[in-house]
Amino acid sequence: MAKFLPLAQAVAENLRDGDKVAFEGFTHLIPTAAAHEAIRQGFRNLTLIRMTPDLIYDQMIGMGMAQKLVFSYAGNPGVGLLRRVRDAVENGFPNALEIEEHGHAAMANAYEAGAAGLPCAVFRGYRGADLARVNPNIKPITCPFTGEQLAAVPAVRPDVTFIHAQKANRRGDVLVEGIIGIQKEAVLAAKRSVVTVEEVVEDFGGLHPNLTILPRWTISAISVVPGGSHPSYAHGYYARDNAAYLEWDEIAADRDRFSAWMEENVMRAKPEDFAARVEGLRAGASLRSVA
Amino acid sequence: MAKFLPLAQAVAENLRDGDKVAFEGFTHLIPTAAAHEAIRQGFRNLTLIRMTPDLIYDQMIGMGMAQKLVFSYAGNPGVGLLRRVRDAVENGFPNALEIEEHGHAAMANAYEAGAAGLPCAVFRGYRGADLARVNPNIKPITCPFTGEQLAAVPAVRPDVTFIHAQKANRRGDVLVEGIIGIQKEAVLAAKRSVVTVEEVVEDFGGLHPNLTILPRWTISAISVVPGGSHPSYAHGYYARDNAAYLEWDEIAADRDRFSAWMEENVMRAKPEDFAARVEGLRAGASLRSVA
Amino acid sequence: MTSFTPNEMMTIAASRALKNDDVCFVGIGAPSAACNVARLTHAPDITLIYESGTIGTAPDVLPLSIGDGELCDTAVTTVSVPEMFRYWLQGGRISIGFLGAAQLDKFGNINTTVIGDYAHPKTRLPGGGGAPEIATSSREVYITMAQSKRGMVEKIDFYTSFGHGDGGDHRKRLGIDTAGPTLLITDLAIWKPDPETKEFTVVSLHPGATREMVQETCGWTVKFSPALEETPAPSELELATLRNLKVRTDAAHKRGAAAAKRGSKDG
Amino acid sequence: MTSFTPNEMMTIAASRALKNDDVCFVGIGAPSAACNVARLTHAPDITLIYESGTIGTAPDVLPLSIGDGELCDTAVTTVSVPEMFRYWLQGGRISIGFLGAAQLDKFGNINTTVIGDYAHPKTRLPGGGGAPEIATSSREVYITMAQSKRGMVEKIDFYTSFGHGDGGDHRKRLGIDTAGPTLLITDLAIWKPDPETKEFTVVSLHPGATREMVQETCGWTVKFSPALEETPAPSELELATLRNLKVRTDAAHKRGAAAAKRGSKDG
Repeated sequence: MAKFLPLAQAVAENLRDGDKVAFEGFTHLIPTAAAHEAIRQGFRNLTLIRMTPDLIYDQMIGMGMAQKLVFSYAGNPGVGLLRRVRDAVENGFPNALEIEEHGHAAMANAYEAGAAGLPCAVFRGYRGADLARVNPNIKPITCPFTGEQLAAVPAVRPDVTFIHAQKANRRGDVLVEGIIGIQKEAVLAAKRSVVTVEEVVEDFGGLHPNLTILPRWTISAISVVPGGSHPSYAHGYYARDNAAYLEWDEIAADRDRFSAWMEENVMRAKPEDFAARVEGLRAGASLRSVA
Repeated sequence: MAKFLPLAQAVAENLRDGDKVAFEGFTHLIPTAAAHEAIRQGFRNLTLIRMTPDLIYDQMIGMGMAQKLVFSYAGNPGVGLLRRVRDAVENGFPNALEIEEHGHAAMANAYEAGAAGLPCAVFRGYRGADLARVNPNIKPITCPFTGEQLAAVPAVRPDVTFIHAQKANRRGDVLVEGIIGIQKEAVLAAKRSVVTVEEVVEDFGGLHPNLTILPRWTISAISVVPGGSHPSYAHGYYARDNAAYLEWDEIAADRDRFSAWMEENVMRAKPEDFAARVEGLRAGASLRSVA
Repeated sequence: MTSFTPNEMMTIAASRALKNDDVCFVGIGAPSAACNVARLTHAPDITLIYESGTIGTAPDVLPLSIGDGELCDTAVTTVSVPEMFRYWLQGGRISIGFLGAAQLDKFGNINTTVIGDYAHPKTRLPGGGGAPEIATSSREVYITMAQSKRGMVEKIDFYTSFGHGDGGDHRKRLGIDTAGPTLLITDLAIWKPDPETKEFTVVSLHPGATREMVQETCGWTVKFSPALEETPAPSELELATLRNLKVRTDAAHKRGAAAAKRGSKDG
Repeated sequence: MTSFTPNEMMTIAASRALKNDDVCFVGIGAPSAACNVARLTHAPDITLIYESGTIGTAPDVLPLSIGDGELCDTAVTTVSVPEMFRYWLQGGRISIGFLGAAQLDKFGNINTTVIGDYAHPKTRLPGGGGAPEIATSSREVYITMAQSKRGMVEKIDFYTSFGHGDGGDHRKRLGIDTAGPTLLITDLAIWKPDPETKEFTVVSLHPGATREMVQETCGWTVKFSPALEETPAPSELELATLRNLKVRTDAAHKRGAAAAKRGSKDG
């Protein structure tokens, strides 16, 4: 049952050293504030799960928090590579990183299977692809009716999932809209879940009945962190800070510059700092009206 | 690509004797007008697929159109049994009816697999249930990671699916809202699809981005039939005619009364008659505002 | 004390078994009435889910079907049917699956498929719908039905929904890790499974009901708990809540009918 | 005639391959520009799908990522990522999967995973994302990339996305029933697979490009069609459309940056 907590407490109560953890958000609604809080609290030996690791996992891996990465696209979307992830995979810096690599179809199906309480996902994939050769968690499975060989991957079942969403109501139900990505599945697949939101509203009474809503009893904790998705965006609240993604490419390219940036912008910062970071991006928020 | 056609033409162009056909709608938005048009055109040897056969399949089976019924709940919801279906199964009247019976979970997964282009659906089901004993289309399948035995059923792939929806826009995209049931999957799983709608609007420009919309290129034909779901209902347009469901129990109990009712209300009726049937139910339309 | 019918007692006794934090997959009919009485009395925050996809619904009148508009109007959210069965039921999020039964045996196995042989049935019933998986994926199953020798039988004709099978650890042997039927509420009594054999045992008689009445309307030899209790009679609040709900429901269903008739004539 | 760059020619040549009734799964970068030029010129009704779940999108500026807000703002509908991969891609509804490549071989096999050994890579690239299944579930695959000896190689280091494998009927032998790569558009030429061997063959040289230039920037021995054509130069409309799109895109991305900087200072 959702408890409203300050972010530091929500993270401390729900994340543990050694956890399998997913910080999800498919380009949109990336839970940056929650990731930064986890960095400040200095967790270790995490298995980081995410379709598109993106800046926040580049940061967590660069800070030495991860022992394993489960992913399907380790890029800075539209910009290029993730340089801290590369340094870990290519040079073992700051520590060796085990990887379990999939395609998006497999990861999406694996989250879906996790949400659906199944041990594995079955789909048509990896045909002719080398990932099936290097990842032992990709196995063939045969349709008992047609004999067609399909692919199976284990369900993703995180210990805890973090997401960012637009709104909670006072009861603790959470609304996600726009590019909804994989967040619903990531929360339902996890044992625990923490949601940062832009704001809390009285109720969802006037909203459309088919919106993506996570009932309060599927959520462990909610923290209000306006701007908590920056430099990603929140549909209806503020635009994506594309320049920050371009800039990250330079910051992460250099170990020292990375460390200095993290010290200044994460270690010495607070969840409350996110609001100011998106102030200038609010005018560019998506045009299409949402509920 | 969706063509706007009169219902008689849409049915004639898309349904054929011997087809596997689904008329879907989970209590809400049942495509009654399309079913009645199919009855008037006198198709034969159909395999009727539907989770909840309901009144329209009671009518089609009573009229001798079906050679097989694939289903998961053959009841008059909240009222009782389907008496024409019973007469066919128990007495072979008006003709013998082959049945393939599933549970809802299996049928929902089978439609989902059809929409997903898979040959079969895999889920945790039928444990200890006798249906697995009498239906050869239920087979075990083993998770290659945990060894757990799961159930597999073939994907449902209708030749043609009929649904009723609230709105189309002028381009032919279709909006379904409220209890959305299995309609999206039923359309995407089928080779062809016909949608009856309450109305055509200029565009969906102001609507929420995450609504259930079937793009025009997933649909074969659209027919405008206001009230076309009666005695089922259309969220935001008119309420369910519960009394008609209660009354059906008496009509269908007697072969002669059934025939007389069908002659008067279907064979001698037109799609345009549906509008009047819901006139008095419009005041009771669902309260919650939809787009 | 206000007088009440056995059916009212059944619904109210069933409603009392539900807790405020339950997530309940609601079958239509008696379960639906019980769940909504619970919501309108001691369990205002209970989450009621119907298989049409409506989650956290709070209808003002009882739905006739599992997909009435009222359910969607008042729901926290409404999802597709595949999602309902995959994420919410199979996903293990339901604490109580609440089922009715056409035929029931003493181990909580349910038949709603056929009377007689499956291939050549004497009576073809509607079938399982969501029940086979509600019975195995919900953490616990409650069953409610009015007693009769035709309904409560020594051997059911078809296992639509698996209860405790032949009793004992039969569920476990099939790899089913949920508790199965833990409560049966009839119009005469409250029953719970014996911890070992899993046979339903009467633990409480409703006011006015006797052991003989229970046995006479049951097709198997009934076991009674040594610590047999009497079910507390419905309170004024419970009874008023149930009766008001039924009055609102009847009025709503008739209003629809009348309106439709008017519509037809006008048309 | 207005002058144009090889990259502009590449994008415009790629855009011409798309038809008004195509349903196109769009990779980011060069494919995204080509698809949107097609939409803004000869194919106004083309359906563009990005893997973030946006279906039938019509962005006014090019997205930096596959999930920019602009894509959702202008889409016919936006679905979840599992639905995107299950119903829309795996469901067989995509006519053209449009991919870029880091490494490509002459049979249209693509590597975007690693340079060097998988376990100990020289360069760790982002990986496959949606591409492995785009390559096998789309009815056809178009590839676009700028030529270079590093990019177009005799043997790729890792089969991220399967093209024609070793050529011939290799796809069929693996049970893949889609056509695979049917078109390659570079900054110098248009290539199509040989009907038998499936080796990419140059069928058209862009204006100003020569056979030598094509061979010098390609790691395998290039085959040229006996009926080699010259790609028509970009029309004024095509060029203006592409350039305006780029201008709008650059302005939008910079505006966001400037606004964010202002915000930080104010904050």
